[in-house]
Amino acid sequence: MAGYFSNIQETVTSIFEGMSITFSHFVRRPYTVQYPDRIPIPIQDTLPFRYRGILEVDLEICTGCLACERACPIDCIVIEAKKDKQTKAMMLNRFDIDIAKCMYCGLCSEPCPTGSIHHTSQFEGADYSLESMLRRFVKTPVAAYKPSKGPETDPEIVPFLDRGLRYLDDFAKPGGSSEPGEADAS
Amino acid sequence: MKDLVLSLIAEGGALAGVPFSLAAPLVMVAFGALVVFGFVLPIAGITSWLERRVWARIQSRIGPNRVGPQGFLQWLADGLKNLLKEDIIPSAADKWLFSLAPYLVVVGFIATFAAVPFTSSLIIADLNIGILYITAVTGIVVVGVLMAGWSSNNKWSLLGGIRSAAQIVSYEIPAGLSVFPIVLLTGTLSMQGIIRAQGWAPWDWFFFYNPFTFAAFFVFFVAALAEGNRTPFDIPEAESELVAGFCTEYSGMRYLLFFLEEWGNLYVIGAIVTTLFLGGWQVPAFTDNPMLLAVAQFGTFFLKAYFFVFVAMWVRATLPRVRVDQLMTVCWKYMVPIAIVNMLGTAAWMLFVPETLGRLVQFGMTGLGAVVVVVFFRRVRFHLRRANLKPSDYYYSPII
Amino acid sequence: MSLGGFDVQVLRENGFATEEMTLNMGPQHPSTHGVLRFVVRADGEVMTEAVPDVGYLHRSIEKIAEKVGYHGFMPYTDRVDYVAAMPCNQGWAMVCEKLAGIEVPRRAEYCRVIACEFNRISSHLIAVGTMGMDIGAFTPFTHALREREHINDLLEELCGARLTFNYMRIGGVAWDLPPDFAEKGLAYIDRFEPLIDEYNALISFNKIYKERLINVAVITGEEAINYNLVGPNLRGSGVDFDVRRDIPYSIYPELQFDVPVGHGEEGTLGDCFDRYMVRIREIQESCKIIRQCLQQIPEGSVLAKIPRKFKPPVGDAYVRIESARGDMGWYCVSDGSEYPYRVKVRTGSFTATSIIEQVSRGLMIADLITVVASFDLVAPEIDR
Amino acid sequence: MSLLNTMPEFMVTTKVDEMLNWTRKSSLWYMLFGLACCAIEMMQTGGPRSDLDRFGAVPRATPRQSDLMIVAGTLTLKMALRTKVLYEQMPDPKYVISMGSCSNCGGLFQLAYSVCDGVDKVIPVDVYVPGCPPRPEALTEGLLKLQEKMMQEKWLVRSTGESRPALA
Amino acid sequence: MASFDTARGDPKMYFNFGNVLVFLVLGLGLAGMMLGLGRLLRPANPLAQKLATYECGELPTGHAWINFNIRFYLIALVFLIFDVELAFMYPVIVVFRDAVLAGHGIAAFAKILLFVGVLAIGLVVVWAKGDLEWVKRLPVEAESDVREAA
Amino acid sequence: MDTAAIYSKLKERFGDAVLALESEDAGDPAIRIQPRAIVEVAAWLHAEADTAFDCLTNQSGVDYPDRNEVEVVYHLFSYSLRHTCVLKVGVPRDNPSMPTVDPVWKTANWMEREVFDLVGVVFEGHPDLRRILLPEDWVGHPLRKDFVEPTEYHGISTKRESML
Repeated sequence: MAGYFSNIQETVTSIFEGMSITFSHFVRRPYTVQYPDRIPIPIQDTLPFRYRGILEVDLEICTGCLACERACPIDCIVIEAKKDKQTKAMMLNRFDIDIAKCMYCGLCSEPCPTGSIHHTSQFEGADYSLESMLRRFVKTPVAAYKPSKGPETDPEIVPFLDRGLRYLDDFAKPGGSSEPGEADAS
Repeated sequence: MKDLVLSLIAEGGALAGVPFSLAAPLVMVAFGALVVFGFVLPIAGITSWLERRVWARIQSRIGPNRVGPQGFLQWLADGLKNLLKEDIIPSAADKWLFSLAPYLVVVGFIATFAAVPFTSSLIIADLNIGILYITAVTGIVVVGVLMAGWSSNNKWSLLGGIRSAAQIVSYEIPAGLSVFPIVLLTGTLSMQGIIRAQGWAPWDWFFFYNPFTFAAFFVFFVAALAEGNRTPFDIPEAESELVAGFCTEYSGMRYLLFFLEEWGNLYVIGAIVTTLFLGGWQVPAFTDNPMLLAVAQFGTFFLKAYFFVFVAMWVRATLPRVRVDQLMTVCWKYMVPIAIVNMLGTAAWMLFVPETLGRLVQFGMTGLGAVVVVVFFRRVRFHLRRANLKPSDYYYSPII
Repeated sequence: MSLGGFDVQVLRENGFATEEMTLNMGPQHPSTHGVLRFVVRADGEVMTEAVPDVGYLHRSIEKIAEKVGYHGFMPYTDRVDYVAAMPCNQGWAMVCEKLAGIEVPRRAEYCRVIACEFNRISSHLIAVGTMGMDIGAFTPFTHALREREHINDLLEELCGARLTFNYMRIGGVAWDLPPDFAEKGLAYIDRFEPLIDEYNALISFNKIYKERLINVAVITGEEAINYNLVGPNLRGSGVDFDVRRDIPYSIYPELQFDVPVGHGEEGTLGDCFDRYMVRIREIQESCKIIRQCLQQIPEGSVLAKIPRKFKPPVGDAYVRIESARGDMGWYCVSDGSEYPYRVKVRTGSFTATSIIEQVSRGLMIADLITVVASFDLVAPEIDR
Repeated sequence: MSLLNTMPEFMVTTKVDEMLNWTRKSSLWYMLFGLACCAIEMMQTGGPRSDLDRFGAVPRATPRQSDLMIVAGTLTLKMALRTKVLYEQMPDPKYVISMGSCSNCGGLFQLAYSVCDGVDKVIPVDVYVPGCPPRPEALTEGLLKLQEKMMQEKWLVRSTGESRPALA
Repeated sequence: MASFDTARGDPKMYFNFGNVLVFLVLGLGLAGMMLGLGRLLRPANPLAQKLATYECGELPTGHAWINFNIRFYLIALVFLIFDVELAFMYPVIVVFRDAVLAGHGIAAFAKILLFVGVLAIGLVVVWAKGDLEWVKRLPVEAESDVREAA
Repeated sequence: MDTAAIYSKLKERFGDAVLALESEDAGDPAIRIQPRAIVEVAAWLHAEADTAFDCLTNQSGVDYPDRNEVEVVYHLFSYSLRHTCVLKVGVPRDNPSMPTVDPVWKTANWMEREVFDLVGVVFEGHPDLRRILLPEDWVGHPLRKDFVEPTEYHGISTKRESML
């Protein structure tokens, strides 16, 4: 009999407590971020630097070393790089990334010597067909970047390289060396 | 209603010269259609939108806010969309029963509105058996739901339908028994009669009349929630168990009709509770203007009734659902005995408690109610403080 | 009983013939947590049998390991248990390190533990949230999701992804902690802890909720061990065992934390409520661990020197770690080449699913949902 | 008896069509169809931060009441057959969002022996959302993309060429 | 105080019930209209697969029309007894107030007690017999008996 | 108790049924058992007070085509004594069949089903030996090294043309 009434009492008090908690939410600010239009700054700008969004390649500083292609476990990067017989320069004929297949793991950008291939904070890429998700970065064959011996001076490349090296610096270095990954280029 | 017809066909009325036998059905249908399309449908729709907003707010979300201002037209979009959806009748189903079930559900729900009062003079049909009529008519919904569950020839639907039947049928008993104290006090079953027996002040409501009616209110409200398949008793459509319960196989408009019944029924529950326990449309006689008084009465009744709609939403956002056997235990082992005690207690109260003491108890109960409200808000404040909110985490406006 | 077949068994009760119903619960069902199927035979609302049918998410991760190599397999470990991917990362890293005998820098171990414990909280939040949702309370679930978003933000800052982290590497971690991570993490933990009380008041101690969980699917400690239940499911049955404490790895021996064990506080020991409460308490313990780690973390490098072509010596190793779903075993056979010869992941959900047939006999259909939720099953962990 | 695809194209009918499309896109009920990792992100999308409910999209458990199937996660061969059944049990008009790499084209599980490489091998897909898994905002963007597509549809108006609604 | 005025032949009553009838028809009309309007605008594309019974993606095993467990109907029986009892009580309840006012309240109360007593005894009996247990756990030996018999 | 001690005890008790102690490779040492003797050894290890292996934590099958052998590996753990042990059993590849340990550890039921499904070892006396992860109509055991992926399954091709 005591159990009977304590059951009623427990039910009433626990429901009362629960109702007071839910009521308190009427004066709490909703947590919703009103993507896409009703937000002060785009979501992309609020994402952390390390965010692994859609891959991007800065062809200006791509050395054509194929490290990313080799690192990708699922072969969603295809690069065609050939030595031009006349100019002796490495020419990039093709640099394709299939972002529909990509798993955004970041393994490709880790071995990149210059930070050319990197994840951006861009995540919007929804489309009506899969073909549109094939990112072809090389429109016309371009010469691969050749790291200069000293510090880079070309003003057109410096900003890219700065960004790229900053990106690389974020990765942990084996043994904790803080040197940029130039050593891995070979 | 009849007076309205008589005044319309009287000299100078809009229908002057039309015989009563013709005018009466005309006015009835016109007025009925006005109520159904002008009140019932929007109320059901808006309730669905509001429920999603209230729910969302409790869950730290916003809820529908893109369709129309503040998402207000969401219910219209939902309704029209379902109108355009393909209507599937599974090949294994019993086609006739499958098609008939939504009709029954809608009829059962629309018919209750005939006896729901709006103001002291405005009620479609002030039946002398009003409250009995409403309990009877809601029974049609059970048949519809059971029919839907059985005819779908789907196991989830079947389970949902049978659960629903057992549940509604069981909760009919405590709901019916909880009406008795009020009928004892008023000596009438008429909705208007019950309201007239109360006053505008809280201590004149039957809610605070004595401890037994106070308890009867809760029993009735909980039983009504169960009859309306609302959380914590939403086991017939228990989404996480039975997929969508009895309406698993229903698509498009047919599904929407069940949906409509559920939201619309909420208002009916609120209206009945208001009528029985909360003094209905009673307002202080502040003016002689009948129009103004009618508006005030309508507003009062509507707000009171809608408060319970809100409470039902709020409960839904708070509580988990019970299991089938627990549902039955709650009904038969807790609510039915309590309801019986309430009824006997009220009868004894009428016999043995002198009027002055009864009056004092009314004030006392009202005070008790006020204390409960105060304690409640202190708890709310406690939870807010415990959550360590920054000043910017508070947001009081309902609009976002 | 044949799985697809329909055999009617007539039960006689009071002389009336009633038929059994064969119900397919799943693969698409709101509360089978992904794609899990139960073939339920029910007499009315009471189940006479619920046979789990798994494999709807068998993604052959173990075979892929033999194709992608040691480094390349790391992202796949995220997908073994996507709700708690960090411990899987750690398991794989640890089994490789054990094979090759690699010493991991201490700072990396701290990073790993911080990440794993944050992930454990977010995983348990999903577990207790879906428990609420399956029982019909949607609000606690969304509140759990909201707190998860905060943790996701932190982990995103740490490793750039919200769910499939790929944070750890053989020999360490891929990224050091961001500069202000410690402050942010501590601030969040401070804010989060009182919310657990609120959560408990809202749902855990709700009478209806308790009634749904208490005395449902009682598993004794012996049964749990025999069926190889692990983690919170095992501790819910009163077995005081936690890999972090009893088979110490990483820096756990240096940290102060309790191992919550169910003790039948309401009803019988080993029921759904015990399993549930163990998770709630583990969230609190994880908060404690994170706080200690963030305060004690030493300076240093976070990645040992590992050759790009990683070739561990011939042999096989088995590593056990405490994932959010409990003791997770990683078995790796190396033949000395660049590719693992065989990888086997022993997961908690797999063994937990195997006991469902045993414990669900005679329960009601609604209870099956509770049982599934109380085991915190994650479909790919069963199927891999 | 149906008025669909019978009207000539002029001012009123296109306006009506637009309105019908508006209601349809404003009330996209999606089926709970979480398969794998993406299911968690789909839950988060319905959760407090992203709140798909803002656009009128609510989850439904049964295909009968859903307009949209969000295929969230890896589709195994074992599941592919069931997915087809479920898709076909949805009432017209129905839409499919393929969420994440696995359901787009098999993604990282193209190497697996038991995975169906892409949900489009089994059912038609309207919008592909890249990501592994796509973050909630990306799924929201996919939903908005789908809404854009829905607004272009013609229902009342007699349409030439490929029209989506397959009418009996 | 409005009393229970069931004056025979009160035209207002017929009028009121006429109104109720109108509402019943309106309900039917509303549902019919919505479904009819939808028929003009909705696609219809019935395929065999689409019309198959939904069972979580599996093909249904057997149909759902089976002899359901007897427990479900027992509740209905108990309900019937109680509901009839309730219906009988309405007349007494309604005139109770008048009886109290007229001074023979005790007698009326005794009658109510009698009715409720019968109801309560019924409840106690049902409770004691265990028929309120919505589902008794299946007796395990009964199951094995059947297996042996079969 | 470490593996060597367990090995010597086992050797003492079972003699030739216990083949060898393998501890020269990297990783964990293991005890190799005759397939036919596995149930007795398992039951003994489970029952004996100073071994008390009450839990089979992991059971996996590994295919070795060059040895023409499928190896079943048992990882045992004792909750009461907190020690571990690894048992290895090799069965011939063309006729991989061995007794089940389901009576000793219930968890072996599903684990053996998995080994059967993926590697193809038939466990005699298993109560319910069917495929567990793969569909019933699947052909082959995929974790065998010579497994060839089917090109089609119920009309769904399993290959996808790369867009690249």
